[in-house]
Amino acid sequence: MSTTKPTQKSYLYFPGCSLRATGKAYEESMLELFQRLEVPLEELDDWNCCGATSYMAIDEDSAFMLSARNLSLAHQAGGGRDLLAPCAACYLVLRKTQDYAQKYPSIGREVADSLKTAHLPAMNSVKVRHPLEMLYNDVGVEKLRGKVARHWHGGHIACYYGCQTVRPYSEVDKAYNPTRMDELLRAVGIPTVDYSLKTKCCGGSLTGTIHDVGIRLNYVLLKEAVRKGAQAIVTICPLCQFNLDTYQSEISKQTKEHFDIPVFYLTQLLGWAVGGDVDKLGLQRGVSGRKAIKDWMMSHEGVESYV
Amino acid sequence: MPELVQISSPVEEGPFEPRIVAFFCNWCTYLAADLAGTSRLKYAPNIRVIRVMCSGRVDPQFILDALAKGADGVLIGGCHPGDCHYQEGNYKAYRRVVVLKRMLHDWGIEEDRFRLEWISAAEGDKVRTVVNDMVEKVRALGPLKLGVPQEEFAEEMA
Amino acid sequence: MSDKPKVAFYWCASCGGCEEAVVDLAEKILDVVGLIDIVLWPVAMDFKRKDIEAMADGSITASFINGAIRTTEQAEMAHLLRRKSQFVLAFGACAQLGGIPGLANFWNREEIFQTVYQETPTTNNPANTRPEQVSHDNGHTLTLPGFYNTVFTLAEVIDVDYYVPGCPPTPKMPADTVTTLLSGKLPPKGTVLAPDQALCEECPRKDSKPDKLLLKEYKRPHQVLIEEDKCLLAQGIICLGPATRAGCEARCIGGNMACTGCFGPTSRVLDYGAKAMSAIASIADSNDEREIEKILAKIPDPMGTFYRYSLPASLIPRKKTEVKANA
Amino acid sequence: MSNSNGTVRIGVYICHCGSNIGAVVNCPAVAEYAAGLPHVAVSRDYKYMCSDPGQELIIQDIREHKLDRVVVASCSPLLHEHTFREALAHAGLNSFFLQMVNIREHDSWVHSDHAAATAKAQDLVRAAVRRVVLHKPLERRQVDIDASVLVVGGGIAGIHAALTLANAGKKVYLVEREPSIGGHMAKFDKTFPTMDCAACILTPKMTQVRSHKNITLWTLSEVSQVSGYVGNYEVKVKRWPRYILEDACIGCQECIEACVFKQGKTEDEFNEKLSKRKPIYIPFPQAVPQMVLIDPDNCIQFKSGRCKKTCVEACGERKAIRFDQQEAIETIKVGAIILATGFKTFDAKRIPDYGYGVYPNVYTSLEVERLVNASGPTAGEIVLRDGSTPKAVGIIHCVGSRDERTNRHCSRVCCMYSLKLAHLIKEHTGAEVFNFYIDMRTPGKGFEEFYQQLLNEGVHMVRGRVAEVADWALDPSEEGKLVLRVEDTLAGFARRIPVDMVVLSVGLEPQEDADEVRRLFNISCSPGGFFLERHPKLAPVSTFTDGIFLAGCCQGPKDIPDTVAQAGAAAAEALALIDAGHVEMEPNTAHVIEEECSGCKTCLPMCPYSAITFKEEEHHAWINEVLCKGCGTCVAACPSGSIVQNLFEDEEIYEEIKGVLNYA
Repeated sequence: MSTTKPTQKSYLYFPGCSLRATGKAYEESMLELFQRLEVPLEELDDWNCCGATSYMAIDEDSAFMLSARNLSLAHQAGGGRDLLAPCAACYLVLRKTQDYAQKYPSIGREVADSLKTAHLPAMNSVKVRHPLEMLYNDVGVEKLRGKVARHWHGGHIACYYGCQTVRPYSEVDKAYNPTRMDELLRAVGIPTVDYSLKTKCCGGSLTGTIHDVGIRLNYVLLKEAVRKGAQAIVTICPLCQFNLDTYQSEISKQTKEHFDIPVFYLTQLLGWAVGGDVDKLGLQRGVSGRKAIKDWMMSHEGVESYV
Repeated sequence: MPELVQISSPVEEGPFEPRIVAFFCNWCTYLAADLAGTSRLKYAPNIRVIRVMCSGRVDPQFILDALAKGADGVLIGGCHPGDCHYQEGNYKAYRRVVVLKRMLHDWGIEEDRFRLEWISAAEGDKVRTVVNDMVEKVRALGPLKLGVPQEEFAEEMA
Repeated sequence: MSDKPKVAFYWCASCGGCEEAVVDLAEKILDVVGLIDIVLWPVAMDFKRKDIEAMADGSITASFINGAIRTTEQAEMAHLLRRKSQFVLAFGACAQLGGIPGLANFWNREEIFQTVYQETPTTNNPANTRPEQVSHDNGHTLTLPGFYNTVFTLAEVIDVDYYVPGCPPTPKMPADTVTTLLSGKLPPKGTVLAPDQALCEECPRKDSKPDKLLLKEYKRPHQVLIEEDKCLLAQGIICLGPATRAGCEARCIGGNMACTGCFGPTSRVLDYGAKAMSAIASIADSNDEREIEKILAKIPDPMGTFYRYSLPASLIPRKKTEVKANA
Repeated sequence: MSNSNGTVRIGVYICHCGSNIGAVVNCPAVAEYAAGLPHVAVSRDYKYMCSDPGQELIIQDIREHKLDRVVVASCSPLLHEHTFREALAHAGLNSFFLQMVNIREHDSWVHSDHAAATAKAQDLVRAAVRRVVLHKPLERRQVDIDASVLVVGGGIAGIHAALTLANAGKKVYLVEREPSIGGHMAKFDKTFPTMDCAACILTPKMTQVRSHKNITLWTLSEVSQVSGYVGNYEVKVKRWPRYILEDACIGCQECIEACVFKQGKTEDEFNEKLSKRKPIYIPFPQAVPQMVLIDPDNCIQFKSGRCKKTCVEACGERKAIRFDQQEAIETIKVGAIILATGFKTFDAKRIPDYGYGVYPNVYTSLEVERLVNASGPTAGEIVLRDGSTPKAVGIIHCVGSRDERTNRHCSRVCCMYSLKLAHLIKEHTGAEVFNFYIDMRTPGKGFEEFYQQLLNEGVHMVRGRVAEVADWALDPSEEGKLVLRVEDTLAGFARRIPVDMVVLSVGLEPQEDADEVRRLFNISCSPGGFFLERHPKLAPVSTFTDGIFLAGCCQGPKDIPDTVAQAGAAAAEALALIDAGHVEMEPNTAHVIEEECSGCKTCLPMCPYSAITFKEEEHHAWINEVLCKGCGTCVAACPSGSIVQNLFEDEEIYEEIKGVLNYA
């Protein structure tokens, strides 16, 4: 148990582009949460684009190089610290780069050479982590339970895991039926519903390219969440959060069904539960379910009702 | 006086074609090679298989002899650890190979020229990949040419 | 000169130990001399090359040549003696197998000169002077033997009739050899004049060897207090007796030293080092790949251990020149 | 007989194998090349060397041209070496003066470059020619055969094989690890396509096994060790305690009634955990032996030692219940072994998309077999876990078959048993039944007719692999249902089909412990893990280990008729073997040249069969050729080159090396 450890293990933090833009709330809430949990975090110095999705699709080699540079920097940063990548896309690309470099000698050689020419050390020693898995394994359910500072008055939550954190690498959670978010939330007294679409597609960047398809996919996710009795959705990926949150009004117009539910980041809910400063959880950035967020989390009673 | 290596195989004409001598055990790797055949898997024609009952039969002298007589590489195929038809023959083979590899290194013979692979009767495809991979690596290394002392002798003694 | 059979002794690349074997005949040498005339023996008698050249071809009954072939001069003498002799005997491990000098085949001429004439700490040779086969100094011409890139066994240079193994051969062997030659009852050409069985046959410790001997650890002599009458392999010491031809009366074993293989292989073995290694490595006591590697890593310098006397006679007589890095 | 003294006369024969070799390797060129090699007196190429005329050709040449060595370049020696050795023998030549060259599996079938393939053939032939010169005349050793047979596994395959052998008057040991024989077949209700009741045809055979005087039946038993060789296997069988005295129990089952547990608390394995049983129980009504057993993990007496033992009271005078029964080891000697260890069904949890173990109303086909079975947990009623009757049922084919992610192979029986289940479900419940298939495979007698019949019965056939089984609904019609999402590849669009019950037609896989079993019996596996037969066509029930035969699904998925046929074949092979009374051993054993051996003992620890002993008086090693299996490991280790292996002598291999390297 991490709690029995004399000194809390510290981590390197790789923000990536999203957590500085659309996913700002993710970063804010995570930093607040980790501060409450006394988890030391240091931002990776001089980090660059992770090389994710589109890049990987257009020019795989460069994507690997970009990703490799980050890993190498993390290695250089020393302390044998793990690299924490909250954005699902960053996490996957970093993880994939390590994996492919090992599986396919050709890629491994290219990556190694490019690092050499850049006078950078090898990368494979660094362990890439995702906050969900890190919270579950290193912090642990029990510690979180012990840290609870607020009562949840809000509604049931549908935990939506998306695709990139659980497939193809199932280190963050089980590939098809992940449950760790549910376990963590229930531990801090936030009820979750059994949500069978938890790993189905959120449309990813389709909402931007083939809009109708993207919208349709999000509609299915929202409809089923509501049907299962959820009054909010929680995510661990900036893109999932963005898709599910931003298009609710548009979907409502198209389908004549009314959707207006909050779409949280896991770190927002946990941060709130352990008594995090509500102004530092990025709650104000949510587009949908504003009223629910206010009632549940920002209203006087909600905030002040300490355990 | 040792005989001189003379090469006249048709495979030799044109660009360098590696010549790999392989010792396959009767029960696993030879069967795997047969399976590769019945599955019509295509692989490099540079390999010449000599059948032995067990990889444990392979005397290190065979390997040196093959290299000395003009092979550019030698491949031994045996059953996976625990699978030997004779219970332990493949381990005996492994014990010799471990030391032989150090010796070949001292002789200045590149490690890619000598390989021991565990290939079960079910792994026809592994025969293909291993042979192709080895042939390519040896091709990259070029001919082994161990005839040196004799040729040199011929010239120096003249 | 009498009409006693004529015998020549000559040394090539060797340490002189083989000469000792002859000298060790001690008073017996007189009996030998009683039977033969020695026409050449640089280490003990003052005959010159021209004396031999003056002799009729085939007029020498037997030439005992020890040492490996390292220089052109040695090769020339070998050819000369071959021409003049009925029998040529490769005398001792160096002539038969290349011997200790043969280990030089891990380097080529250039590397050797580099070390000897430049790199050794005691060398002071700013002008980078190297021995030259022909050099001129105010009108005078000096010639030196050529230095081969590779050490050869005698049989690689000339046709050899018989082999007398050993580093050195035991004192009784030259005497026995001479008697055999004179007896007229000649073994087939190419025979090694020693029993065609491995040393264990005549080893005094033979019976102390357990039936199923496997080793968890290979030890070096300085790591153990070696018991006087117990099989050395059984004590973990690498003893090459099982792979080495008998005939030495197990003298090293008698001195509580492991056999290092100077008598070379039996007639059935093509490559001494490979066979010896096979036997020694095969008794590593494990069926786990990692553990096997750990156990065998304890064998120091396999080449030096298994090819101490026989590299030039092995299937791969010298290091491969110019090595490519692995792709 | 002449030897390598130059008087050798070799005949070389290059086989075209129709076009199998001829189309790639230039056989005439190879034959012409061989003709020029030293010692070669005759060199020919021929369409089919293994055919009678082909062999006749060799025999004629041996007689006319006084050949004393023969080289045949054709297929793998593992296929036809025996054939050609016989040919030599016919011509009065020692059959070991033959050397085969594999230019089919190792050449024409794996290379497309004709020139290179031909060159390779020449190299290999040259090697064989050099080698065969040194061959020595050898004789096969004869060993007596123990006339009894061990059959491992008591499913329909094992049962049929055992009965066939026993009826032929052979002693048979039938070893089954379950408490009863019957295997998977005993779990089925009906059998396709004839729909006759499985129990009705199986039970009589099971009881015959029990009563047959030539069969020793050991249930709750497992083979733990196998040593020896063809004709003379020594087998150790571990027998777990049943805690019942077999001779005393009459199968009245009063003890079960009397058990302190009023009803069962333990999941019933035979009913696929769809019902509960007591700690003292009988696996199923028709079980053989008709006898109860106690499961110590759940019996109070074993757990606490403080049970009222009402079962013992009920048994009364018979005193059949023995809590102190111990595990026992039986050692038997047999001449042949038949492996009929069967299969296991695919674990549907491995495909999470189908929700097995997540949604209660997703069943495996085997579970449904039990549901429809009159003696099953619901007495033949097809009902959901909540007791209701399904109105719509979806049957998904190829679950764990023909799938890159799980098993590549087709399990052969799923199409047909899915149709059978469709028929039974419709019959029992009148539900709408949807079959989701990739391809319909009905290649057996009466199969296609059965398929047509089902179509007429109005079973829906949807061609497409189901993407997922889920509980999420898009419209009211889907509420509370399981929705199958599938691309209907005939209709050409994606469908959502709501049903009440999903049946996963799970494929057949090798047994969990197939790998240990294979090592135990020293045989090989095919890709995919089923046991490897000696030849897919010519020796489908033999293995590469002489005297060990295969029957049933342990060799690969097959239906009951095929299994029974194969079991009969295996029994016949075993009979043929042991009725010969003796077996001929390959002479490729090793021997020590006594006068050369120095007695260094290096070889002794090399032999896993302890065939090598040290003769103290003569001071040298000696190899017992009966125990020697001919691996040659000791030969490679012998430091003074004093051990020789027949057919694999050092010199012979050196010649082969020279040969393949085209060494002058």
